[in-house]
Amino acid sequence: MKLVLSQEQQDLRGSVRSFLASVSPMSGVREAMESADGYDRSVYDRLNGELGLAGLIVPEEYGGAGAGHADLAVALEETGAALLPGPFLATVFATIALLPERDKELLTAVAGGGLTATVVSGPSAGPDGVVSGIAPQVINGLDAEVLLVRDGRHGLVAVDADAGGVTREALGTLDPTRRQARITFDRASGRVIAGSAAGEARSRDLIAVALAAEQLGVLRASLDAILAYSRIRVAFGRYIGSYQAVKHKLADMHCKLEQAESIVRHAAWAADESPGELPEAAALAQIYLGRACFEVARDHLLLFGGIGYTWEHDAHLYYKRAKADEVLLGPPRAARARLADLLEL
Amino acid sequence: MKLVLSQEQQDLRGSVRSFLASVSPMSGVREAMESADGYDRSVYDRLNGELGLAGLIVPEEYGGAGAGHADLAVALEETGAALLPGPFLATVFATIALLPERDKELLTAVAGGGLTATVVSGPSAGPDGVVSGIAPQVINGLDAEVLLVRDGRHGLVAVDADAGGVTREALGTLDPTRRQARITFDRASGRVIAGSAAGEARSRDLIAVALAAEQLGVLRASLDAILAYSRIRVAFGRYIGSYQAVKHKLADMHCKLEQAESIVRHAAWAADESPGELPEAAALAQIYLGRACFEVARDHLLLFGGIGYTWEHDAHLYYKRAKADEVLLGPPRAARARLADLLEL
Amino acid sequence: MDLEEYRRRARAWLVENAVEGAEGVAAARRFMAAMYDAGYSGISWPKEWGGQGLTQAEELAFAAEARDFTLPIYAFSIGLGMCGPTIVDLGTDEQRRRWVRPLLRGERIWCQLFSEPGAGSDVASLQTRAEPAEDGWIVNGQKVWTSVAQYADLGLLLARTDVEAPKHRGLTMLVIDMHAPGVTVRPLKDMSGRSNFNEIFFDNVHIPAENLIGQVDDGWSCAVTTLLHERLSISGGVGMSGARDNPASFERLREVVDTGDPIVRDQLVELYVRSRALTLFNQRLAEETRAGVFPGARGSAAKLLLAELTNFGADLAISLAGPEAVAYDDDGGGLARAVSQAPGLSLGGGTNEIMRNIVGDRVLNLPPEPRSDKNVPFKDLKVGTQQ
Amino acid sequence: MDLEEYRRRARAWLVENAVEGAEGVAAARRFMAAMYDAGYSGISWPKEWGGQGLTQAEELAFAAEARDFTLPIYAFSIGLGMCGPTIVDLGTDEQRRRWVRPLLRGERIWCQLFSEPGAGSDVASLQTRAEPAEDGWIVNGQKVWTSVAQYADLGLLLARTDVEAPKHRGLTMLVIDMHAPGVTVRPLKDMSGRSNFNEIFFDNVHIPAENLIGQVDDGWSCAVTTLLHERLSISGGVGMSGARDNPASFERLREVVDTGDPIVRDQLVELYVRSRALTLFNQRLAEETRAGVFPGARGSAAKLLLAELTNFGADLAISLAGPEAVAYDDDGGGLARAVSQAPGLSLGGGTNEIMRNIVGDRVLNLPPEPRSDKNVPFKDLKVGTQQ
Repeated sequence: MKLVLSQEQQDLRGSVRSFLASVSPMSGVREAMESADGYDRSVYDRLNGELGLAGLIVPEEYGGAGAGHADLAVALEETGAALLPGPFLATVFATIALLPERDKELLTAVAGGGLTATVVSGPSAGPDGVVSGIAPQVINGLDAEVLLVRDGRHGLVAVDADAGGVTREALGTLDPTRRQARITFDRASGRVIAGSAAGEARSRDLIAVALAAEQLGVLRASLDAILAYSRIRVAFGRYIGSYQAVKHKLADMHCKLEQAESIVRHAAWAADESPGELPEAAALAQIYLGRACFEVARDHLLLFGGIGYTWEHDAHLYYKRAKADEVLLGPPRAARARLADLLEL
Repeated sequence: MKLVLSQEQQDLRGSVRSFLASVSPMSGVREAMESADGYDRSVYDRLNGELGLAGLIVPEEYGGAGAGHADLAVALEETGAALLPGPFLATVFATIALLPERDKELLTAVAGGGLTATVVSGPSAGPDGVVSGIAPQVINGLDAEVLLVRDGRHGLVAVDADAGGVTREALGTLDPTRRQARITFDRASGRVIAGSAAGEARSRDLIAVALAAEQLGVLRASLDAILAYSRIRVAFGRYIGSYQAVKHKLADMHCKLEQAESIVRHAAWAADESPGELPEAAALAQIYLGRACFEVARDHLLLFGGIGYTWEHDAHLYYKRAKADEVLLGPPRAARARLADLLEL
Repeated sequence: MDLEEYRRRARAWLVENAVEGAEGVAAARRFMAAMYDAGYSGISWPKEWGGQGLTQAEELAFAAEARDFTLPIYAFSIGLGMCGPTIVDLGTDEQRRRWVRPLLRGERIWCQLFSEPGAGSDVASLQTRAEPAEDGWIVNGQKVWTSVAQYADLGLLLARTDVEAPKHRGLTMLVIDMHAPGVTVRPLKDMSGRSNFNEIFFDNVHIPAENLIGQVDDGWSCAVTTLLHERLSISGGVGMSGARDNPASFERLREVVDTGDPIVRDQLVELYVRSRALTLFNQRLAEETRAGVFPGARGSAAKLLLAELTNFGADLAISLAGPEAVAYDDDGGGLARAVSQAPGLSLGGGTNEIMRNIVGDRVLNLPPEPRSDKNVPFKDLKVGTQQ
Repeated sequence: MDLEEYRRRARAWLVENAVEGAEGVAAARRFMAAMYDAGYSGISWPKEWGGQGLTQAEELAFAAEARDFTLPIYAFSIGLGMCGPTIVDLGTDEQRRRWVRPLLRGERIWCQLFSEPGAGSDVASLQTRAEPAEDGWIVNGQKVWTSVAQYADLGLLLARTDVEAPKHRGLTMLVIDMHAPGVTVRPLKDMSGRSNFNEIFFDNVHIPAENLIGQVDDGWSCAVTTLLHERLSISGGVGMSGARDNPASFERLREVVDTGDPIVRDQLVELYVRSRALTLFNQRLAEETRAGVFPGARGSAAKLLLAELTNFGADLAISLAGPEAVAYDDDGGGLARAVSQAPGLSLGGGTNEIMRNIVGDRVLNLPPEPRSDKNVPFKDLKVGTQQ
């Protein structure tokens, strides 16, 4: 088992962190989220161009870095902590879905950083790749250039977002830093990419782990923000961090962080090294991170006091991302029921 | 609705409280719980003789005081707060079961204070009153003189505890202040007391309310004990009650007390005045009091620090009573499922 | 007239007059005037200054009936709940004459100007200065979290008049004309995107001498009176109504979630239990109040519980409803709004921590926390945010 | 020898020697002697004083293997975990020679004498006095919560030598002979009915001068060393083993409750999630330790989480099992015992509140709480329980 970062992973963390701090600081996030697209394409392009993040887990034969899920988790923790808007996570999900099928065309395009994609559930496809039906909620559905429709019978079908019969409508979202869309397919033509049930199950687990890594970043950034504030904010003549009501709450939040990090590292390790342990580890990560991330983000907002309730303060952006992430892959009870099944309860 | 005590009820509370303080202080409770019988029969006799508590809700025509369930709740809150050992609660349960059937013989005997009884579930009876089967857990099963067997088909059957075919075995209990027994019936003869489904349902609700009233007393006494201690115990040069870690926990415990009292008063009022509201009110009381009472008793014990972990200190007696009471009528999920049904969820 | 009759007549009047859909400040003024003419404005306030001179019993009876209606008087809530009662309690007769009746008749809208960016929970550390000037004071500084300031004619201001004194002893309460030169009101957008609050800036604003409430440098004791009224007016309404307006309430949620799932059912039961527990507590407090036992600081327990319940409910609602609660069409988003507004209840009117301090200190009589800021000259004190 | 080989040999030795059922102090002494002879006692302790002079890596490797066995050395746990390391760190060479090897060979059992009835969380407010006497000290006072004192030959004592000094500056650490005249050991019954702890009374007990650890009046800094070893020895083991011994653990509970009920299943999932979260955190701390990053105060977070998990699990277990968990035959009662013992974990080795203070102060570097007791002469200080 490997629950601590290697030197290479620490370096990766450092470079992603300093890249985002300079290229996508919170002021940039706010500009992006209020823009028409909801994100800054040039940031996304530099993320892939300079850091090669889109191709991080793509095998080297397709032009990627061939890194593992433990490395991906390090990167996602940073994009989560920075509340990076745009299709990075959606494209990671799509890449994960493509990996078991080793689809050269799309993997190569993703690794090059030139293609955004997102996974779509709901519609069904025929063996000829013709897709019909409604996907009620698709993350970055308006941003993606390729829609990867997951059909239970025929595996993945890649549909061009501009294809005939594809209608995309923006939805309102709780989280202003991540857009979603409803996508309607009316006999839209796509390319069938063969898929196996085992591959699909593994993809689902890996997607849960990727999301958990982002949540770990959101959790950590929330805690760091309120820790810093509690050392400089004074009430009744004392720093608020010296009050037990604040200090003990922060200690409990730290306990959640310690456990959350351990769970994410373990799940990412299992993804790379111990596939048999992955399903349980992924379900655990989804359940624990979903709750812990929201609780910490909520408490961090409340501890900021009135200032945390303002739109101008960043606390609510973390709070909303945390809540939206908690239900991104379904209601929490679904993950809990799945873990119960895995544990043979 | 009536959620505050009348002057008469305040007087009743005062007289039961001062009676118990002088006749059954905690030193007496400890002696009693370590004695062979587990309780002091003379205390029980005086409780009924001097205060007439056993006959409190028995109609006047049978020699009782004809008081309501709101009055009973006041008395039970005090016996709960004093952790009174012995068959008082068991006999109250039996009285409640007898009330709808207006069984003159037993009600008169109970009201006179001369008879202890307990309700027994598990065994089944024939129409001739012959009882067979095992009651795995009966509160004060060794103390009761009459066993009221509740049979789904034939209503209540009163079996003399000394009757042939009745075998009683003491059980170990978490709560040292309330004994339980396993009772085996092997063709034991009893007297059938007709019973109705409606009467049985109401009895079950009233028993839940009676238990909740006891739990309110346990909760309040636990909170009072730790409040008093937190005003006199010093750590690091300050009274512990001045630390936010302690003060805020106590404030939360007080919030539970306020709500718990409101719920018990409402349920007892519904028992007397608004039978249609009783089932929901009783289920709410069972759920809320079970949890709140244990949580407060647990936190009170923990806040005492090391001294609260000793056998000599009373904290553990409240903690154990609270946990035993929480599951006395079944696992909490059963009450929650029942409330869901009542709410037509 | 007995209370039942009073209640019946109040209801009849409300049925007739509380029409749906009346919105805006003009409608609010008209409705207040109508309430005043009908004798329902300031029911328990002294007759001498414009009230009806009746008791808390009639006040509560009217409030109980009014819960079934939507009265369009939000703009007057601060004046009626806090500022007016403070003037009645602490004003001179001349001040009561000038300000109480116009408030009750809907002619003057009031706001309350205590909180500052550097003085939230710790109101007494505020920094807005009022310096003596000819025939009054000159005020400079900034306030925040001010409800209804965008409509307000008058403001109840707390300002620092002595920086040499310890923080509680150098404050003064003044009434400020919100239309005076130098007053700037700027809406403050909250995390849910609404602008229910404002920031107020004072740039050399003149306040006449006759607008002093109480004594110079004795503003803290005046503010305590105002804050007491604030807490009563918040806790008085808590948990008693509004469930149908809240999409995260048990009543609304049960209609939209999958109650066929045992886990969902059990979590709805939990929400019901907590909601009902608080409702019954509030009803018990109301019964006690009717019997002449005032809740005092126990109202802070109710406020704390309401804040926790609101956050619990909104959080639970989204977890139960799942993904569709956070990405929605134009007609959706109710639960997203609920979870975006929920923290407001834990922050406005005192944070959860402040409520627990109050319950611990004033209800449970626990020993106070040692204070280092009580006897230091304000100018030497650390306040606000220290970089 | 590489680590894998070391681990393999250790396991082989344990299989051979750690026989089940060995109980009592005599067996403990024999087993310690055998461990010493085999080179598994004091693995990372200095060779000079009787240890093996190996590294933490070997120590942890042996401990990892030992988890699968029940070593009968409970009576030596305090000596090995706290007293011995303190002597190694702070003793004179003469003291190390006298005490370390006999401990490692099972010849001397140690206990730790810090806590008092009036000084629990606040150890430094202890009142046991050590007054100078001919060739040493005379000790009077009382200690409490002392594990293994009933078997102990020696005790590590913290006593007050100067009541004029502030509380942290008038303490001295001494080694006391538990068989000396005037020492009385009385078992203390805990709430679960067990007597794992003792009260110790000192009535004019003489301690020779050579038993002084460190400097006179510098006992607090010595105690900090001991307490650091205590926390490491508690947190080192937490969450790593023992699940099968705990009837309220997920593994045991799943076998006895009704998993056909979806609510029960969901609550078991919650218990699994919390247990696994802590186990993985402990494993991460262990990995870091192996990599040379010592957990320090982060171990207090693990201890806090273990205490909370243990209480949560015992509470949940009874709620799931229902009435039969609280009234049982002679062979039942496991869950009742679990819920009776659970609070002990929140109290022993520092309360939850103390753990949160430590995490806040030392891990998160939050500003300290103002302290009023640091510079007052001890004799003027309020301590213990004040009627």
